[in-house]
Amino acid sequence: MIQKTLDVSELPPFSVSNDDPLWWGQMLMGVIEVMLFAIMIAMYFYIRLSVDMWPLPGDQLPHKLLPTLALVPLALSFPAAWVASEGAKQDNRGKMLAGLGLNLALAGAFLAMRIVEWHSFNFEWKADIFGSVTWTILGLHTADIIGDMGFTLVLFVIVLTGKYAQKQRLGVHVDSIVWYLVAGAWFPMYVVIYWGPTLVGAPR
Amino acid sequence: MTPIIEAPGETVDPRAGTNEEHRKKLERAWSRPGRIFGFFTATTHTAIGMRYIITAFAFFLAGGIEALLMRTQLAFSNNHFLSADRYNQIFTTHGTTMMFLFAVPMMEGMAVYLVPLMLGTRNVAFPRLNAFGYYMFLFGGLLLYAGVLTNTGPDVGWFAYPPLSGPQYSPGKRVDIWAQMITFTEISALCVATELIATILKMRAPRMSLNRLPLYCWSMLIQSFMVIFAMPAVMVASTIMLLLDRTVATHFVNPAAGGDPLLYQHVFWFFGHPEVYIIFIPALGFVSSIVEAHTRRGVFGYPAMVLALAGTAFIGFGLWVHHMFATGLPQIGESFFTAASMMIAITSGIQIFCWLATIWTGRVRMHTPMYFVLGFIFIFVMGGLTGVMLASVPLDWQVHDTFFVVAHFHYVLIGGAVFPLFGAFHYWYPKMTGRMMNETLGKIEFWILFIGFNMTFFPMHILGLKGMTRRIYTYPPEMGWDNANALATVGAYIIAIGGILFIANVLSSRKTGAPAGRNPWDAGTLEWAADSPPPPYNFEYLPVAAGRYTMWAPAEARAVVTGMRDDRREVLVTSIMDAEPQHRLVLPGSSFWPFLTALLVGGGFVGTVFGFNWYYPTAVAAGVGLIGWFWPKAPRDLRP
Amino acid sequence: MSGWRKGIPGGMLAAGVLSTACAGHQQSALDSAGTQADRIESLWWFFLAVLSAVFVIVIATLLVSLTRGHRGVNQEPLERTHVPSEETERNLGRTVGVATGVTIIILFVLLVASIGTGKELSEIGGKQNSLIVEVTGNQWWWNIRYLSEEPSEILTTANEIHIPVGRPVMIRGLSQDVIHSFWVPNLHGKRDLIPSRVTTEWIEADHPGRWRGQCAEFCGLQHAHMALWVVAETEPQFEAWRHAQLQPAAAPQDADTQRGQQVFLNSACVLCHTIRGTSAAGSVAPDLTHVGSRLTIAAGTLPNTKGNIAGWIADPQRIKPGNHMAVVPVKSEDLQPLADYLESLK
Amino acid sequence: MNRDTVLWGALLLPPVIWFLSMETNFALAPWACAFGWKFAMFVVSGISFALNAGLALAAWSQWKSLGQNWPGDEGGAIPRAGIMAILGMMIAGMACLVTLAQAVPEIMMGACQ
Repeated sequence: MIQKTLDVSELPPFSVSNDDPLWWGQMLMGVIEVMLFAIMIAMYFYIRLSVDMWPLPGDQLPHKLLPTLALVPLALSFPAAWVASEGAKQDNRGKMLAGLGLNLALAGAFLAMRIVEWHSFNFEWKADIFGSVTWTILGLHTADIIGDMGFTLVLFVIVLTGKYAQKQRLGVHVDSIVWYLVAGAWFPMYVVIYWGPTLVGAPR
Repeated sequence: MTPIIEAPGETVDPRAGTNEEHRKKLERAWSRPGRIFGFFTATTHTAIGMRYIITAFAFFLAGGIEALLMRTQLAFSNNHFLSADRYNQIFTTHGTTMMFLFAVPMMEGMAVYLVPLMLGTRNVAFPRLNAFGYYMFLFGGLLLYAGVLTNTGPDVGWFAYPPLSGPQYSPGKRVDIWAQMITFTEISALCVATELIATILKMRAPRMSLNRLPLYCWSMLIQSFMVIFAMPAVMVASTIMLLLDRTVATHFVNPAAGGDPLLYQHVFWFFGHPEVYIIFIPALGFVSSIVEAHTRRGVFGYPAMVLALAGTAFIGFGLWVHHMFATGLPQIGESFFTAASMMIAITSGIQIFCWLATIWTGRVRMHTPMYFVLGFIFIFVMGGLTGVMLASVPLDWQVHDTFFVVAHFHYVLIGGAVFPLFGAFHYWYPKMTGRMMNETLGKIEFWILFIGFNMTFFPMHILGLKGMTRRIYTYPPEMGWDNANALATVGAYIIAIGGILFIANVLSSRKTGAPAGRNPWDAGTLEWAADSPPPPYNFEYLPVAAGRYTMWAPAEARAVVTGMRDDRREVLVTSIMDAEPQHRLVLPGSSFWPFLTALLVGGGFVGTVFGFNWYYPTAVAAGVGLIGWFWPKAPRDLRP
Repeated sequence: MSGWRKGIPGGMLAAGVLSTACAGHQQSALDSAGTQADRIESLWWFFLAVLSAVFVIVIATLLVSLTRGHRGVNQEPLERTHVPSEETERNLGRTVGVATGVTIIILFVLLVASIGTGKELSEIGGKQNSLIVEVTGNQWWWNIRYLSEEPSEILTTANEIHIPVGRPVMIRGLSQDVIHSFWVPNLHGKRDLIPSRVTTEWIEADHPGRWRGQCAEFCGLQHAHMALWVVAETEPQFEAWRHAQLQPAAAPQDADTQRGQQVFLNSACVLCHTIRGTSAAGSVAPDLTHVGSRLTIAAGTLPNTKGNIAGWIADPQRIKPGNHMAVVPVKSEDLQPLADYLESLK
Repeated sequence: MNRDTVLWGALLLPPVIWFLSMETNFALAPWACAFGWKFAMFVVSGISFALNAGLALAAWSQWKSLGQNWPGDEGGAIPRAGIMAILGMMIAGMACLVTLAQAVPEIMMGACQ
């Protein structure tokens, strides 16, 4: 029996673009993270509404200066990630290296500022629910930042050593998607953690 | 859009092995190394899917044995067969096993096996992630049973309400093991959900536009999205709230420091209710597949069926408070959930009506899978109707946490998921093994299971109304519960006989069953275009969809894809909506890294049961594993 | 105390009463004995009638559909696929549409009925002359307090609630440890008792009787043995009971019970239990001031007989393994006087 | 807006809108009691209903422009868009129906029950 055929031999192998299933996979991983943070934020407000004083007596509000300054490198890392992903699409090694390197440096600066800031906190996670929920949100997000920095670093090394092909370029492209989501998720959480108590902190 | 190249140049005959050279090359590209070591490198979806199915079935048997132990204990009043402590461990393990180690992984395993075949592709989108997910599930299950066998089984119920499950009232490692087991299985579920969505959206056969997607694939697409939205909640509930409270003394559920036990219930049930639909929606896909093959027609009302699946999924996220009607929340707030819980019956109703319409106008063939579908309709409708009762706040106040609820959820879960699953086993067994299952034995199995099931669980409705609360290890003789309980226990043993017959059928048909050929049921979807059992590459030539039921389309309307390379693992990526070919994608080959990474991460997670600091080496180990996993290695990956 | 016990060995009678009261209806949602449970029961029968009709219709349709165009296993189909005519499909569409519409209407009717009942239930109670009973869940027994504005009228007992017929009673639910659930199905649905929260529920018995209730939320090892009794009496009987319960414990009348009291007061019992009128003032276990008047001991586990009390004290862990009552070493010759003494605390 | 955007919108937005409105109303329950004021709940439900009805209408107009057929499994973008439009209509309609059902307690019950 002879059948009609659809010849695909002319189609490109790999596509460094949003058409690749990997892009969807990373998007969905990002959705999982975002969902996790959304639940944490919902929890934060649920807890806030179930107590009379916020923060609970004995806790001081975290300082706002350093975390606000830390938003600057974080915001600048978006264009860096974008440069890397454009470089990946155009197969431009220089752009990829610049984007990935810059992204790493800015994320590192953000992380350093956050760790410095932690030393100024006067509430422990063991103290009460305010400490628990605040520290957990910060801890989860920091773990995400470190995780994605590790991913970026590995790609940086791969590109630097030249051991890359389409597949790794695709990796660079989707790495920026993850970074947009991980870094972008911080902005609402920043508002909740640092401004939330001021905005909704008055005793009921 | 990439242009489609349609050239009648090459002629192929996908039916017979005319192109021996082509098949040999494909075989070489898609096979894993054969040694013991090679066993752990498998990444083809049929291999991983089969491992999921077998492992989940083993846990199903373990859960079934636990059920028999419980029924034996409850057979009559003041029984001393099990101690209170043992009983509490067993019912918790039973619930946990059935939900996390049987139902969800089984549905995932079936999907991992079937979805790529139904889509006409060669593997899932992320084969190594798939293997990793399987090993995480396996290790999670082993962790739980390691606990059970060392008398460290969880004993706080499968939803582990704090403060009972908190550090103060459950010292020891029992609850930690439970909570970490959840972490394992949720990671596994998320892996499968991610890869299934990517596969269904991007790797369908050319021209399989959304209106041609088999209903089973729709159900898995929708179920996977539910997993993505629901599983993070259980991560927050078990891994964050419960485990952190237990290991590093946070106060999420400690009322003394501002925490709130009800918050745990909200978060847990925000996962827990959708979980029921995560189990149930794939089963609806099984039923649709079986019904269309056994009525010789497409399911009536395709758009309505898709709507019903999607509606079930989204309304499913608005029901969780109906597990909390007795906690004293504002009644007006609770009533929103009554309304949503009742509305979800509409979507179930639409499906039942559409199947009835299909059977009404089809040419029904009464094979074993169809028996299970009919049994499903009978049992599930009853379970659905008791669900409507439970949606009512006042009725729920009476029957909540009683055997009425136990009866209800076994009607919807066994009736709604296990009966279709057994139907699916009988239906796809020829595809998976190349041989038919024994029909006579199959029908005997069905009747034994059906009678045993109703005998076990119907009396529980009455027991619940007569005041028997759930999770009690014994009851006094004056309560008048003895007869119904004895009946239920006998029923449970009858179910066990049905299960044994099923296993016997599976094992004996493996050798003695009639050879099945490619399409023994003359069904319409693409998995029947592959050999039985499918070779590691599934299809010699990828099929092109010629409608919703390509196998029913006239031969002249059908086509196959040519021009795919056969010397490496290539699959075709198509567009989301209309499945126009976009590019060829090279999938990774066999790899030991998923197993190794799972071993490292899993070992770390087991460590965290003993202390929070284990998370740090776990993170490092995971990093090492992932770097090894993603590090570019094979030179053929580098070539364009 | 109540006349029905006089002259008959208490244990036998208690056992007898329990077994006759327990014809399988003393803890049933379908044998309502109060306003609230009655409303819920009516709603239940309404739901059952409507939904049973739906079930019968669906299954009948299924069975009829199987008789149409049915081919046996061995009959090969005449055609591989079967495409019904467009007219058939249109008719099917109409039928499925109508069935869905009817489903929606039925569900809205049930929804309105359910919410109507819920609304009525929340409007019963809160009337004048009501009684407030505070129920505190403990692993695995119930502490009962009758609240009053008058401190001297506040009454503490355990595992047994007496209520006057026809008077609304507010159950104020608290928990000492984990989540429990208060459920006396003949009177009302259940209400969780949650640490650091207060939940409330109104009950009202419409005839005298005794009903059993049980903890409905899994609360640990001995969840199965956490029951309580609700005794509904006429107003004078209730007042008599309440008055008697407010009194301090009766002084022992004979040498045997006096010895029992000494054993009690000189043992570790006093660390956990209170007997008002004596030096025993522990607060982590049931108040025993009038323990002899109760129907059962150990939260509904055993009928209240001398033998059972003695057996319970001798080895509580055998009867209710894992419960929080410590084994207090009592010499075997002291056991009988101790049980006699506790039994005498009417 | 191009057709596919509208079609995806009608498919994906109704569940989101409904979910947010339900959450808002659930969170409003204690406040409605404290202020003795159910009006806010009606507003939320009304907005949800209107938005979902609007999406149903948008999907319907797409369907109309596609020829108002009940498409089967024909190949090509038009029948596929037709099915998506029908699904959008039905999902938005379903969201309307659930919103309506959830308005029943708002109408029948007092704010503090």
